[in-house]
Amino acid sequence: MATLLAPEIPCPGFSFENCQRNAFLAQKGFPAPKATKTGTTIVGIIYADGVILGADTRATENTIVSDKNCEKIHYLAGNMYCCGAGTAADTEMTTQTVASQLELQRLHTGRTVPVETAATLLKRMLFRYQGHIGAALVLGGVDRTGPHIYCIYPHGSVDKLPYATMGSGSLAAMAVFESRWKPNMNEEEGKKLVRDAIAAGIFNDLGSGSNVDICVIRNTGPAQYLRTYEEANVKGKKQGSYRYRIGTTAVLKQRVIPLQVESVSVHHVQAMDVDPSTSR
Amino acid sequence: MFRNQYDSDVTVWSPQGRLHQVEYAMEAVKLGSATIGLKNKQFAILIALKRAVSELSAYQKKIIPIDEHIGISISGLTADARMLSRFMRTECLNHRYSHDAPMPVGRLITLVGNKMQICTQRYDKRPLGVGLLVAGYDDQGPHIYQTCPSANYFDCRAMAIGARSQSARTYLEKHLTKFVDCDLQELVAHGLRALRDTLPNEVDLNTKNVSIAIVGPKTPLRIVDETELSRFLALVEGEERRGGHGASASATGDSGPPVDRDDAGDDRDPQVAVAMETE
Amino acid sequence: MAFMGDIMNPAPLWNNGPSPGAFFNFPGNTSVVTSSNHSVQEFRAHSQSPITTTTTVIGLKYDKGVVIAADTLGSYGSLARFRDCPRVMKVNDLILLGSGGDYADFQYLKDIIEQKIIDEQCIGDGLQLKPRSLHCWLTRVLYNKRSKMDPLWNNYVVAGIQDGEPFLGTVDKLGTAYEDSIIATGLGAHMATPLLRNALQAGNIDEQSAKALVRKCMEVLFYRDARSFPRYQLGVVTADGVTIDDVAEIKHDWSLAHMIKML
Amino acid sequence: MAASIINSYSDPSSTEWMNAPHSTGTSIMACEFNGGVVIGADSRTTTGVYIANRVTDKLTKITDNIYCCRSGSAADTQAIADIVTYHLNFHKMELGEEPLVQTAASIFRELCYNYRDSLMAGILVAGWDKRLGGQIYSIPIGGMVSRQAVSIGGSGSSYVYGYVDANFKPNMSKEDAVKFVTNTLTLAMLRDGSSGGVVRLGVITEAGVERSVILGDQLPKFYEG
Amino acid sequence: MSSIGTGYDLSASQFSPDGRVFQVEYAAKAVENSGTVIGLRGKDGVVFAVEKLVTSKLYEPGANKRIFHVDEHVGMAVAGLISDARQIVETARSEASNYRSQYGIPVPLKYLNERVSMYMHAYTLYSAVRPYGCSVVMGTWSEYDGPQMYMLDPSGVSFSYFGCAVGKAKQAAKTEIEKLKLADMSVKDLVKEAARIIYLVHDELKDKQFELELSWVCAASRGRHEAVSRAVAAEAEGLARQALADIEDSDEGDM
Amino acid sequence: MSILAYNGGAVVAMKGQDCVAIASDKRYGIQAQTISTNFPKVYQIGPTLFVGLPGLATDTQTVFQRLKFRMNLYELKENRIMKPKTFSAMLSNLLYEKRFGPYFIEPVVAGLDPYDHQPYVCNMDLIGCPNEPEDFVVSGTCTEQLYGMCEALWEPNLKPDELFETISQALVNAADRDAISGWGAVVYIIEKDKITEKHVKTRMD
Repeated sequence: MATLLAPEIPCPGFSFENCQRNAFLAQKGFPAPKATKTGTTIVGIIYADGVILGADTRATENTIVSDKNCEKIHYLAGNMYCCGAGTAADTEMTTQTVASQLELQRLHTGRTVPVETAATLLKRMLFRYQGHIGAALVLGGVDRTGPHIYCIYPHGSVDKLPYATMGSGSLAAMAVFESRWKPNMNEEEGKKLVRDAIAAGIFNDLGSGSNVDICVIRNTGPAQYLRTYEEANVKGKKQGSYRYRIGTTAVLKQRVIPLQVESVSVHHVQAMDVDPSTSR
Repeated sequence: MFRNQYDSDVTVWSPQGRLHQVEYAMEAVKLGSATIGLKNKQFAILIALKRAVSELSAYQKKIIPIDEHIGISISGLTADARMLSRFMRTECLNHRYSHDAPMPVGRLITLVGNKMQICTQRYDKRPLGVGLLVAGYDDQGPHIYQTCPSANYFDCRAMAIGARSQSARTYLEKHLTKFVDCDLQELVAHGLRALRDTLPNEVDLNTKNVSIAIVGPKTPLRIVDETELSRFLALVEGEERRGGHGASASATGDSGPPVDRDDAGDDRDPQVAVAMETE
Repeated sequence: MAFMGDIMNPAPLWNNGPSPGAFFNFPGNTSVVTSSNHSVQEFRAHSQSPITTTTTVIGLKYDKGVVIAADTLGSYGSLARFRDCPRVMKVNDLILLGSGGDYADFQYLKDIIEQKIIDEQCIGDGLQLKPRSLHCWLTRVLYNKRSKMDPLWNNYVVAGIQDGEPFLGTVDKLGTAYEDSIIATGLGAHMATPLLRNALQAGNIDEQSAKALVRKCMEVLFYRDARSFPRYQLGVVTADGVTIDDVAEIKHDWSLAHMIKML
Repeated sequence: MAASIINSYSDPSSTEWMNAPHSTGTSIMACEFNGGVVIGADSRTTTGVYIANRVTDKLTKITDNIYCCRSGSAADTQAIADIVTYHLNFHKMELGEEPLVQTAASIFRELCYNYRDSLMAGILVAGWDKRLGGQIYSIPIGGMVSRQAVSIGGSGSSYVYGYVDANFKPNMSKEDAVKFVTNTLTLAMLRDGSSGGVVRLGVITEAGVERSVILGDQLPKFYEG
Repeated sequence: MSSIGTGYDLSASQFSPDGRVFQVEYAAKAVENSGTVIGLRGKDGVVFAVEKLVTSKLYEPGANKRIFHVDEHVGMAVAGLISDARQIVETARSEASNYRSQYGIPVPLKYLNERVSMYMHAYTLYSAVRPYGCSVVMGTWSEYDGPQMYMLDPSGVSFSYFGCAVGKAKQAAKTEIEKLKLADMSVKDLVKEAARIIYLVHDELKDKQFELELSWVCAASRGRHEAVSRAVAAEAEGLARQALADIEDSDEGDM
Repeated sequence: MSILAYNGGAVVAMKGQDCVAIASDKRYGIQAQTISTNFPKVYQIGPTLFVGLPGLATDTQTVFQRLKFRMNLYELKENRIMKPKTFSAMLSNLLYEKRFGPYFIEPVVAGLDPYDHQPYVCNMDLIGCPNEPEDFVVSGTCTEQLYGMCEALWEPNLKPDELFETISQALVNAADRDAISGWGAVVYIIEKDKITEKHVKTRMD
């Protein structure tokens, strides 16, 4: 029994056990469906005191909006965040994986991990999968060498720039940057610029939409994640209600399973002392 | 019956340089009932006298709408007119389809003229025996055009064609200068007076035998309905009719075959002799 | 010249010379050279792709007129082959026309439009082709061509004054047409449109700011469009008529390059 | 060529720039002179017709005295350069002295040849070592290697072979070599839509590297008819 | 005209026993009946003048023109049946248009003239059609070729002219034209002469009203054919009336 | 045709006030042929935790088995009940592991947090990208219709009874316009003290 169960214990890395079956199905005329893409506008800039990242919040499955308010700015470490465009699951998992590696690295070295390290980890990972992991990333963060913005493409190439855009709305956003970005902007100017770049994507690119998320990472002090910095599109308030009268639905049979409610008391335990550098 | 050896065919020139077949076709116009076109600064109108073929028949339609901005009234062979109106309608539609704009009136007339000319030069065709008065409105304002079987056409300030139309023309010429600045009501009244001059004494204008079409700025071509028509007719009702000299004079003009008249008087129909006058 | 077919319907390249009687086309006769005569045409290969291409055209309506701009590069694939391909043309005193896409197709249609204007001048009735009419006509022509599976590989932008009001419209190679107060084709549709829309939302635009805005767009496109070129034409049409400025040079700023740390 | 023409325009509203591989359709160059080598590159990175990066640095440091100029897939060339850098620095520690340019070229060649089916990389390795002075090794797609006194690469190079052949002279002065490289790259950038932006230069001599940039609006002027 | 009425004059495809094609001659007769048209070729351009007879007051003044544009650079004045003439104008325009579309340059008048002549001539060959009842005068001016002018007859014959006249009073007009030193004259003077001649030859007894149409194609108009500007035309017409009055005065004086 | 629509089926879950509901149709077919009308795609996997696995039926069952296994292992190791959010993460990882050879299911998770009784809904694409909205999630062959129904019908703070009507009507009416789902439906209303299972009458064609 143990031998039967052993393979069920998850082993790290990808599993390819369904590939043969799926290839067979594809051959029979059932191609693998497409995964959720984040059409996306994501941007990052360097400003006087650090970096600002921005993202829209629409996720699409073909033309269907599958998530109206998804999070595209992912946490990597206290001093860096990463915006993701492309296949949603890939950006999610890639950043999660790298975030944990960075945390381990931080614990291992006891230092703030440089942004360069994250960029290297990401590009190595993406290059290894030769573009099959569809993650296009804008990585932004600060370390002791200053603020950094990296643009990481699905095939594993990296550009290091003062301002970067990615995703289907990248052209619209870049147009805003190219016409208005200048070095050493203050935070307000920076946020306004990022907001406008994302808005350009939201309003001009159909793959991008909903709200503007912004994350400000200052050279000093903690990262400030401004989830829903601006609700660019508000749904009209419902004037009426389509509430059905109780009893509308014809029920054939019914069963009630009562649950034993246990009273649970929660004791808060003092959190372990963690290196304060994480909170940068 | 006038006859010579040079009038058998449209492809034959007479030694005087005339085309008798074309001239005969011009006569056909005079067989139709009279119709009048005139304009002021804004509007172009057509007024036509309708005839009933017999007591049992309805009054023949004289005014044919071509497009929102163009209408024609006809005198002569109705069947030929239908062919032309169909052509004009097609051209107007095509122009709207390809240019999203109404066909300029003058350009339509040019096309009609060129189409009609072909029939005056070929052995296997005959000239179209119909004259048209075209009222239209375009960017350059209102227009009245006259077309002839000779394929000639004229940009007019006012015009009358058809049976006994000389009297009407006399009226129009007399009042020509007033048209430009008068309002629509007066314009129609002038037209109706001119038309009445073509009538024999025992006949008068009524809602059955008169047809009016109006076109102008922001006024798509409309053929006036009976209520409005009677309002217009009321404008000239009771006025004293001018002497019927026109009526009697042209009575000869529209009956019987054309004679080679030495028409020098004021009282003649417009120059029809194709070869003689070529304007 | 009927033996060579007309411009919309060329005769086969060689048809053993002129056929007897084909020198004249008597009116009323159907033309001796009709397309049904050249069966060769049925099997003609149609152009499936543009060859010498031009990129973005930008058009912007402002309170009293329309500005239109396009660079002058004719690309041959990625080769920047022809650097003097003007593609903003004056049609008449009311209309400017800009074209992006295959340059040969543009030249072909340009000739036809110019002849159309000459024809109109010959009529001499003082009427001028108006932008909406040209826009409509282009739509018909392009849709017709694409229905023959032989599209004219262009995007056209028609700018003009229609009955005193500014007019701006576009047609693509499929005959899809629309009017808007801002239009950008090619990569400009992705990059210039957002900038133009933003500026438009900010309020009324006068001629000076319209020109400045279009210049800014040309600059951004020069930075980001791999088929762009720093020399461009800028045309303005107002009620006073049509002007096309001399070919101007985009001012570009590359100070950014110094900010990239080089190892 | 035909295929790329289609892609470049077939559908202006298409989003091919979203999916097209990220590549440096490039103009790169290296040229020997009497004291070392001059390397140069344009700064354009394209995906389709969209310029994803207009100020790219395609001159990548391998050791203090060895650089490479990259053309082809950005991801592939960056990865190769990373690997070679790692190798060579390790080797340098083993040797206790600066590695030879030839050694660097060999590693590049090895990688490019072994993975020739999965890589798209055309690389110029240039540098200075005390054994042979300034040297240039060209490693085109396919993984061959050849030492050249002057070498050009990338999509823009096809437009300037004639210019290079006509104007290269052995043992030029540094100034002449820099001028020559600048002119060549400018000419290539003017003709190749996939190249453009600024000219990035590096002069590698015994003393190390000296980097500079000539901005897009300060490039030499040529006939532009 | 001895053969008139013998039956050999009924078809364009028939010769008379004395070797004439009467139908063509009869067609030319139609031209003789129309208002006079003159064309003058000076050193720097060509001037057209037309005596347009107005047969009804009801016609729009200035409309129903007899001078046409064939292309930007070619003008055409017509005499004879106007409806026939319009067909010739159309033909000439399409020839000019085809030439431009195939060769990319404006059609040379020499070539255009040949094409239109051939076209008119074709209508003198068959019994199924009749010859055109019109004559046309075409003119142009260009930097390289200078002024050129041709007149085409219903027979399809055409010649190049320095000065030509056709219509009712062509003889009188020709006499007047022959007095001029055309090759040395500029269009500015020619316009005045043209107006004078038309006024002179107009027969007030037969035709009451007429309008004078004037156009030119010359160096001053940059090789474009255009109506003579209102001011210049008015001046020319004023001078013409003056000249006419002077003659009448002197005539009376003579009497 | 998409393999996801091979067997047909639809699942929807909604948040209410202190309650959540999850519903699924009961059809099992092979393309247009209906095999069974008693094949719910929703499974109870914890006391107040349900998962819906519409998609290819074989993967529905396989994934459920694997989830159950991992769930048991977790509870054995940790000796506590799994929170819905944790469960989602586990499911997401399970699916992403097969990134390059995925299971053909797009799961829906619905439940109450066993500790603070907060409602939770989540859906994923077939490679495990989680989506945790504030209102409702849908999945299966009539996603388009369900999105439309839910956007119109759902409103905040629905009581369990109201939630039942809303979710039932959304599913029933959406499935009416989908040929390969329907044939009966089952709805679970999850409250902290009870779970109500209701089988709803639908068209059977």
